[in-house]
Amino acid sequence: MEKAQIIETIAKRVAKELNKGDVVNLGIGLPTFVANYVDAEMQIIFQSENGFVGLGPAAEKGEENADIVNAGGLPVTILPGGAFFDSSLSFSIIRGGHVDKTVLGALQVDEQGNLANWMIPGKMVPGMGGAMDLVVGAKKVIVAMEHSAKGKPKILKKCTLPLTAASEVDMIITEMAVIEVTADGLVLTELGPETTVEDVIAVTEAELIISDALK
Amino acid sequence: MEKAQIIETIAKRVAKELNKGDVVNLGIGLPTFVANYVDAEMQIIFQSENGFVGLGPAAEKGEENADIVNAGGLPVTILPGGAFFDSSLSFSIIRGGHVDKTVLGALQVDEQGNLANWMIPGKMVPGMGGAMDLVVGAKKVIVAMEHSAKGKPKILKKCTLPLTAASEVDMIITEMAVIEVTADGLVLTELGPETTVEDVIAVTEAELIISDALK
Amino acid sequence: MVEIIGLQEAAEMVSDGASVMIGGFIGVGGPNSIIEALIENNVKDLTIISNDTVTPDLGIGKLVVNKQIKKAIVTHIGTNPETGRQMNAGELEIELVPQGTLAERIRAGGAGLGGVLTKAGLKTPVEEGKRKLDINGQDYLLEMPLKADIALLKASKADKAGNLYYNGATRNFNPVMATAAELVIAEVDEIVEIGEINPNDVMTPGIFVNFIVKGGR
Amino acid sequence: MVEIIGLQEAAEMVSDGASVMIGGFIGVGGPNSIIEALIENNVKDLTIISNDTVTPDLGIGKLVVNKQIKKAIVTHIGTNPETGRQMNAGELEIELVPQGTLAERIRAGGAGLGGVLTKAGLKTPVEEGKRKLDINGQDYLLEMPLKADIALLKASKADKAGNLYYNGATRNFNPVMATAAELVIAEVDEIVEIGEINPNDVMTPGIFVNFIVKGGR
Repeated sequence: MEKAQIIETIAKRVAKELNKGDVVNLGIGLPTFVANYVDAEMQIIFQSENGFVGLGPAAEKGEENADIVNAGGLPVTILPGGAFFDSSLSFSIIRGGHVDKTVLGALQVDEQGNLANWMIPGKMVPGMGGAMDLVVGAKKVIVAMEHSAKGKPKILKKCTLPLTAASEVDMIITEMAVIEVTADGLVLTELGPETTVEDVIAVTEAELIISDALK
Repeated sequence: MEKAQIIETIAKRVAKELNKGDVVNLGIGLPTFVANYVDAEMQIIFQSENGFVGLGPAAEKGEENADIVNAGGLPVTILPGGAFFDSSLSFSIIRGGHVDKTVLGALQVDEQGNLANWMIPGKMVPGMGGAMDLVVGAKKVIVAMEHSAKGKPKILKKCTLPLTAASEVDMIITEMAVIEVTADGLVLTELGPETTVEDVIAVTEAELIISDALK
Repeated sequence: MVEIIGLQEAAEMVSDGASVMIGGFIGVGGPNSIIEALIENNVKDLTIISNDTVTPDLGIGKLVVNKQIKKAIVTHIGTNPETGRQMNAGELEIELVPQGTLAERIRAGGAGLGGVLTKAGLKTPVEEGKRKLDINGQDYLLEMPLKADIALLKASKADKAGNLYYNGATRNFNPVMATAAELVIAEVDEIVEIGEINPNDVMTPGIFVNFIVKGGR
Repeated sequence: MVEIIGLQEAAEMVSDGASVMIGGFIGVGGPNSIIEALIENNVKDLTIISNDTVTPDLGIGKLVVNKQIKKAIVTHIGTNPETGRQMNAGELEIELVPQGTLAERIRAGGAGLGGVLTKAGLKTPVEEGKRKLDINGQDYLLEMPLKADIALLKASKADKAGNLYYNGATRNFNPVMATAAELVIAEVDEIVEIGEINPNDVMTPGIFVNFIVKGGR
């Protein structure tokens, strides 16, 4: 798959997980694209952890407002009915369980639903930003990422990188698979377009339980 | 002294303790009268713990705004430059040390600066309201009260009623005396009008150290 | 997704035995019209979390007089003699909480914090039965988060997205309570179109609010 | 009592070695004009508390490039590669804090609370060296309050009583920082007369603010 097609496949599938009226926080990068596949009737409310709900599309060229940016610092818009607030209320919303779904990228996820997505020691230490609060606080945590890093598994038996949070991931959505994190382990519930179970297993280190209802 | 004169004597003396620009919280009852003896040049900012700074005089008859009341529920005014906020910020201001002086009444105060002003077990239990936060949080705690309860001392060796807070009172101002709470004990620094040291001692259970600079 | 409902509909969402946060400060900024409907319904055994029990003739005060409350977690009951009488007679359980502690406990409940560390109440009856922590040589009381089944708020204005705006001193406990209950109902003086409250000036974002009710002033 | 001062005057209040809270989120809502003056002054060894270190060409990012910072307590440094380089070279100490925890630690510092009890950071490197509390069977990290010598804020509007109003997403860490420093200086786009900001709409009450400075947008 082309990069653009991978993103589209993942983002479209994540969008199906959102329910009418959900409050949703989308991480920077790939998760941002999810908003493109959510129609207005769904009344999804996107939260931007730098301080508002009602996050709308990127601002049109020439229409940027320097005071309205997303958590990546990019000029965006606020939709009618939205509201601005400070960081303290923003994270009361996040930590307090008022975000229904958070969608984040990952470097590694494992069989226990552990997530590593904020540093590679000695190499890259961007910092956790709001990720640790989001993963701990949101009602449902969806990891949205490419299934492997150029063939190297990212879905592992056990994360080797420093964790973002332990046992908080509920679902993993990649271009190849939809995987649910359960008490019994990782359950493969859905295959991506033109993908076989064998294809998935080949690039997954973690043990996968194949769902009876595999789609 | 007449009741009105007692109030005036105490309130006027408390007013002298306030410095230009102070943020001050006045308790319900006698302390409220302190505001009458503070002139505008002092730029004192009164805080009302139900949610604003810039507390002004009582509302004129017919000019009451049902939404603007003091912590006693009475219609008041807000001065230009004031600001409303919620209870959480109100008590961040109080607990966080952003109130320079709090002036409260007392049932009992003692040699350690302990204060009891919120309940008489089995008799009267109004509750502490904001008093415990105020006494713990304000930079300076001034007790303003009648010196005795019909001759019965209120300034004791040790409070017998349940405390509002321990060792937080800095100063006691009555119609008979100004007393500072120090590490050595209570220091009598000033006498009220037509009052002698003997008069004060007669209605004070606590040991009093007479200041060399007694006025 | 916010719905506009009637006073009776709102009152019916409060069941016998429910825990209910109620905004207001001696009734100012309190959902007094919804409370009238609660009195008509005569729901019983409520646990009330609020600043005070108002006066016998208004809001929560009337719930006390009508004996609908089993327990009240409040900072002050001095304005309602009936509360004191029921407490002394063992008919009503009262938990007295310092006002700043009450605000923080509710906020902690809404913000997913494990508790509140405060000096308010140290060496007073408030500390009885509570854990104390020594933090860098200073004692703090550990106070527990508060949550409730329902929060009944009062706002001056709501837009149709449920965003709330409070005038003057009516704000008090309403914004923190909005964050700490399973179900949030706001009684409002005025319902306006989306856009009529500037997104900068929203005091309680609509995501916290489930229902709005037009109340009488 | 608030005073209006100039940018240079503001910058001179920041001494070598000071701890400085700086509002803003990747520079948006940051006191970027005051920071320009700090760069001219070339004060050294600052401890910065902020959300991030912006980009190398703006605000805090320029302080990093100019090597004026000894330590930074932040949530994210990914937008400024120079921060990472100095950290790896041992030239700059970085304490990484989850964003919600940073907001609460600052708030706790300003609100007189003994600490913050949060689940964010449990079983991650964030918990190293910290006290953990079991509260009703759940683990929480105890995170310490933060205070600073100076807070440098950015607001959209100030009135002459120091009341601040923030537009859009510029609010971020500014209101909590206003409560947690010995000295608070706000850079603002616009200074208006008292009365031009409705007392309902004030976001940071003037009692928290010592100085206001008219900054460039």
